[in-house]
Amino acid sequence: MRRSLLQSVLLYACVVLVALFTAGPLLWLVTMSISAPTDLTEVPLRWIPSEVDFSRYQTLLDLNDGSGERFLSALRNSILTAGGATLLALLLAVPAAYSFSRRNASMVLLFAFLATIMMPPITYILPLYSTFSSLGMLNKTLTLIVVYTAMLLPFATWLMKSNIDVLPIEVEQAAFMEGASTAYTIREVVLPLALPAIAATAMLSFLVAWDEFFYALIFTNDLSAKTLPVAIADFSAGRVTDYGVIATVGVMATLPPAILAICFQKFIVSGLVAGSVKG
Amino acid sequence: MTSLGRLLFGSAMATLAMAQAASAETKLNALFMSQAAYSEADIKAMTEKFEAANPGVSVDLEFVPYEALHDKIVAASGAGDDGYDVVLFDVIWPAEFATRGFLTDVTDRIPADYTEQVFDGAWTTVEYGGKRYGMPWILDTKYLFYNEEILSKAGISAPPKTWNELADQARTIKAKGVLEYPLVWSWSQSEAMICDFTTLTAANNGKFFEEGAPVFTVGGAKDAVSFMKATLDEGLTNPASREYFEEDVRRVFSNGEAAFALNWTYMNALANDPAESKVAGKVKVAPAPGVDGKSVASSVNGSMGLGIPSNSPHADEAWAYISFLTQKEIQEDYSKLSLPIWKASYDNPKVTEGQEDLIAAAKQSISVMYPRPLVPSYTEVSDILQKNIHEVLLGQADVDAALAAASDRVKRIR
Amino acid sequence: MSDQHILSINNLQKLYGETHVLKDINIAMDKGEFLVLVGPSGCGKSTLLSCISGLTEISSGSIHIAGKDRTHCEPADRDIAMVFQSYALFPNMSVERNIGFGLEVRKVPEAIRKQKVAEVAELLKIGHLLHRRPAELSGGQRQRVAMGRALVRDPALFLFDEPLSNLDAKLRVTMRTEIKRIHQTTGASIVYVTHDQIEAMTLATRIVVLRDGIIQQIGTPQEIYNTPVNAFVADFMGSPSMNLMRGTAVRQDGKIRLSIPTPGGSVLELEDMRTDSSAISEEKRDILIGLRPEAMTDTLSGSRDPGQIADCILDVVEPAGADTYAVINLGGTETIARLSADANVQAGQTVPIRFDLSKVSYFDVDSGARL
Amino acid sequence: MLGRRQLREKWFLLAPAMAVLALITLMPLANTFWLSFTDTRISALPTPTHFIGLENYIYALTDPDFQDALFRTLYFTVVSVGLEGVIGVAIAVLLNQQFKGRTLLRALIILPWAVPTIVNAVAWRLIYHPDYGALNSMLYQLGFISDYRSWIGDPMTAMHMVILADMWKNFPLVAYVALAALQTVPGDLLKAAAVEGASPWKRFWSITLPWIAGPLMVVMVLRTIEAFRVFDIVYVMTGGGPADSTKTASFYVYQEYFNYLRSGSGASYAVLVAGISAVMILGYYAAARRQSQGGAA
Repeated sequence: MRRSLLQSVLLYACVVLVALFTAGPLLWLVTMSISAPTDLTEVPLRWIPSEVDFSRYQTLLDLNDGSGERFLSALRNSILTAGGATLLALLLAVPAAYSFSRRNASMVLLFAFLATIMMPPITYILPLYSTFSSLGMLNKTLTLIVVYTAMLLPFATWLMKSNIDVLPIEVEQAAFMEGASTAYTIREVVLPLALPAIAATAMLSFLVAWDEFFYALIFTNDLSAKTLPVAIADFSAGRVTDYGVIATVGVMATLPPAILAICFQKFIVSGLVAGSVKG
Repeated sequence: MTSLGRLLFGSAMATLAMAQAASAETKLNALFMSQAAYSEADIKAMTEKFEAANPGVSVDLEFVPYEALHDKIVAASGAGDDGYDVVLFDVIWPAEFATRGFLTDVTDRIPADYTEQVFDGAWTTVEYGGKRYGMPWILDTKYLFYNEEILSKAGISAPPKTWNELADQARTIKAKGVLEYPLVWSWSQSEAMICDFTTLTAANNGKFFEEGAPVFTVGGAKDAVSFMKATLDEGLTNPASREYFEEDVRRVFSNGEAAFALNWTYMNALANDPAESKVAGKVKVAPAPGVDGKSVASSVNGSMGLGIPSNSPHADEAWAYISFLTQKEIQEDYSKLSLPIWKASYDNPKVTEGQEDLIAAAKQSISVMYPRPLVPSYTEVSDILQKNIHEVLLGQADVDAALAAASDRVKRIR
Repeated sequence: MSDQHILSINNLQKLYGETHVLKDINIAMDKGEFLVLVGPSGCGKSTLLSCISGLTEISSGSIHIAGKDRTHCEPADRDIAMVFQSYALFPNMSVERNIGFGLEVRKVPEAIRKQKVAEVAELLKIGHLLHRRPAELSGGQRQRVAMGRALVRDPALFLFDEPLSNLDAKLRVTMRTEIKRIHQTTGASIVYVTHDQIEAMTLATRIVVLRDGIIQQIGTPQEIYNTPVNAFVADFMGSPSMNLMRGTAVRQDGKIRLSIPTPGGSVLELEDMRTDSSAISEEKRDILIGLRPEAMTDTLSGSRDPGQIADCILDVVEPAGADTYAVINLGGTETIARLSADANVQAGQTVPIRFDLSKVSYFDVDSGARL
Repeated sequence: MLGRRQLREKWFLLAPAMAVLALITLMPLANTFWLSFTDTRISALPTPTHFIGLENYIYALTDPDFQDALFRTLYFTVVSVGLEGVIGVAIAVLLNQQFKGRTLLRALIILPWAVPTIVNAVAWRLIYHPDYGALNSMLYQLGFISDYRSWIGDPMTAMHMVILADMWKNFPLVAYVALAALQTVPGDLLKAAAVEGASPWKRFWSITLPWIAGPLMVVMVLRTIEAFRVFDIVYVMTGGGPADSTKTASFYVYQEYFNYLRSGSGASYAVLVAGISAVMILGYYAAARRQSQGGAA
């Protein structure tokens, strides 16, 4: 259908508005991170930095600097925690999803799975805290990995199930007919077919784990286990007079998930669609 | 996938390597805050000296915002060997921490002659039920900082002696168009606000509790809140004060956007540091004013101590570290952001030089330091007061109703 | 009993919850037979195949394959191979690995495996495709790979689940011939499911017609075609299907006299001299008269049987190349007559039609059973 | 269509996942439930705990501050998710049009969602800063305000500012799902309606929206459940202030646990919050069921 000039103008006005609304805060965050500290305390603000200053990034990536050390250990912990939990969750979710999809495991059970993560974390935090405390397992990356695994598991199972559902079952039956065991079939036939789904699930799981704050806040207390969100919360509430530093930490913490999200945009759509469009 | 795997594996190995390296020596975990008093750099420097003097002991430093400090100490109390070995705690917590057994009783570790050498106000910071749960480290109270230049611009020659005088001077400054808002405070819904409230209550001879029952609905406490509210209504106080913490106050004051500010010791050095402040050299400090017929000066006990969490497996090393940090010599070396707990230090030129007015103010303020309620449920009492006083400041409730509500709520605490 | 049978199914029942999907199935199949299970969709033919394969657990009854009771065996232990409708090739594996997968799983040494795969590929004329992936193959080639995977293990029994339904019409005919050729050269025993009755007729040595989970008839293609046991089989098998006209029949003078009403109000009268059907008595009764289209021709057709000729109105005329089909309303249904290609007729015309009653079938009006 | 071995396998395949979930979620859940009937407190000293029946619940239900926190949370949830829904769908409709730079805008839209919640909170706190915040500066320079305002220091605006920040991060999820659903709307249907003379607005309401309602419903309920447990953004942005105006239910329970150290009482609050969540989860279940049964897919 052809658009009239007025319609076109309106359309592009909307496009620009949406683009500004979406990108504005991000652009400002990046701008802050490279602005001179004095630019950031002008009233009214100076929108274009008087000089471009990347020194904060250098500082944050310097292990010998205090904030650099804090940032880098938090980064390491976040990568370990989110990566470990994603790996573990997938390892458990794939067989479970296969069971739901191909072995008629009850959907009520799957729903019970999902219900567990929908409960507010506040419901679990105290008993978990006491348990880990009595096991001497607080402030350990491993503990967070275990908790995050449980947190990611239902969602990963659900996504994988929805994706396995649409794989051609006959291929698996053929493998069975040919005498392959279930494990062999999953490994040699299902997994290669489900690779895109696994990538999507892994990515979404990683993002969720990367984002988690509440458990990390309570279960970690120092550089050895503290993850980025907690470190950022500390950073931003502490004695930081240069808001650019906070912005820089924010930008750095956003980069990994943002790159993942952009690169795997297609997967997100398919993952989300498989997940939420189909019940 | 493989490169990710390698990355994960690599990091895992690195972590492992770090863990092994650490096992060779005693490693202490120490928790500090990242606001007010000593800077991170100072604490690092002190710690390096300690490590140099104590081979085989290393200290990992953890800095969290004051707002997270209490919860971190509580949450880490369950972390067993992996918790903290040394924690910084606020004057308001020993009652609670002692009751719950989070802190180790160190009464017997403290040399008897220290009792005389350290200010009484400092000792109250670590005491509960006749026992000591740590060493005082930061002897602090809120002082009145004023910008001499602004005052003289408004034709004011002397700093205020009373709170009413302060309000008058602020009116003058505002009326002369020198500043839109002469006063700035840390009145966000936080402990910082309670400290200002306590200072004002002290000035008005107010009380919080009598025989365990809340009495802050009347008298000095009520006057304090009324005064706070009045300065807002009159436009003397920067309205954004209601979302400020101490660091915001320092920033606003350092930018020359306020004539008066109430803040901790550390601001004295920083507001006079040209790298940190636009008003360096124009900043003066005095004890917080008093109230005619009631007080000459006012101050809140905002001291903090260093203690050993009861789950620390390295109590001896932790105590050595605490003793090191709190010793007179170290405190004197780093006395620019935080004044020593030792009476003798206040006559040491190394401490007094360059901050004579602060020392003078401190001598007066420390003697009148007023405690916040020393009850095990202080955290909750404070939260209730914060909420209700904040409502007054935000114009959502009047003083009487808010304080009555707070009182009712405090009585309901279980 | 089952020694001589490659497959014998006894009293097989399959229920899904309350739904009876397969009822009392009994089949005995000889070695080397090409047994086709045919029926409309939902008749249970695929389920039956699935039961034979072991992919589906049966509710009761037994399945013997190659003389052994395999009722509760895993699919892999039934000595069978299956060709799926969608080919079910492993997309991530080469053609060679696809074909050799069963041998790989059974840990057959690689050398032997390669040799066997090569032999089968040779037989199927896909030797040059061994290193491709399924995605790089045409439909027909995939079909051959799927068959190769089945053939390479040389099982006692092959199961084919509508293997040609995904191919286009032309390729289907080619592959049909190919399957027939393979059957003839290898002498394999095959159970083959299809909904296409032409496939069934051309491939089968015997056909099993299923409907609603019940076996209607088992027989050679000729038996099924010429003597369907009921109106359903008659209607289902053959294309165009058998005309089932409603009329009356009565035995008179050793012949059966048939009356079929026409739309015009007149009645078409026919005589069946041959039949010995005892079900038709001297009492006049309503019946379904089954005549194949090729038994209704124009007078030009070269049939030697003079038959009986009656004038009929052609409602629709459909030239179809080799033949011309004409729709004639008889006995309340639209019947189809098969006229010669050069019959110069038009819709609306009244044309003399020759009725050949030598292969007429009679069915009960209510039950549809053959009389 | 399963053999016996496969039915046995069903449990083998599920067992590891179920074990982890039982340990990390079911046991704590049961434990929390039990705690809620006791007077347990967090303590490093051995302290006796007593079973006190419904006392905690009676206290919690008569606690006006908790009721306020619950209503605040509901308000946050409803407004935040409602806006996300409206804006998400509107943007999805926009993204479904043909225009130059569409691919770029689609990629751009996903970015807010990738921003970690804490970074989001920190970033917006900077934007709302009373003195140097971008919001004040921008509105001032554009002439919308004549004086800088205290956005998250004013109880009238604080919650809405938190909502704006939360919405900014989460609308992409709704937009993406809505866009995916929009792409399944049969063009013929819309063309037919256009031929029949239905206005674009009418076409949207009577064809497009009903068509995407199913998936939209599912994602919105999902977001509702998520929004109801909001904690981190409040923790970082406002700490519950000013004057408790942003103190949400999760924050309230957190305080009861780790500030006031009353784990028994906190557990009863947690159970109440969980109960409300459970009702919403059942709502989700119903929406998902209806979606998969009457599925447009």
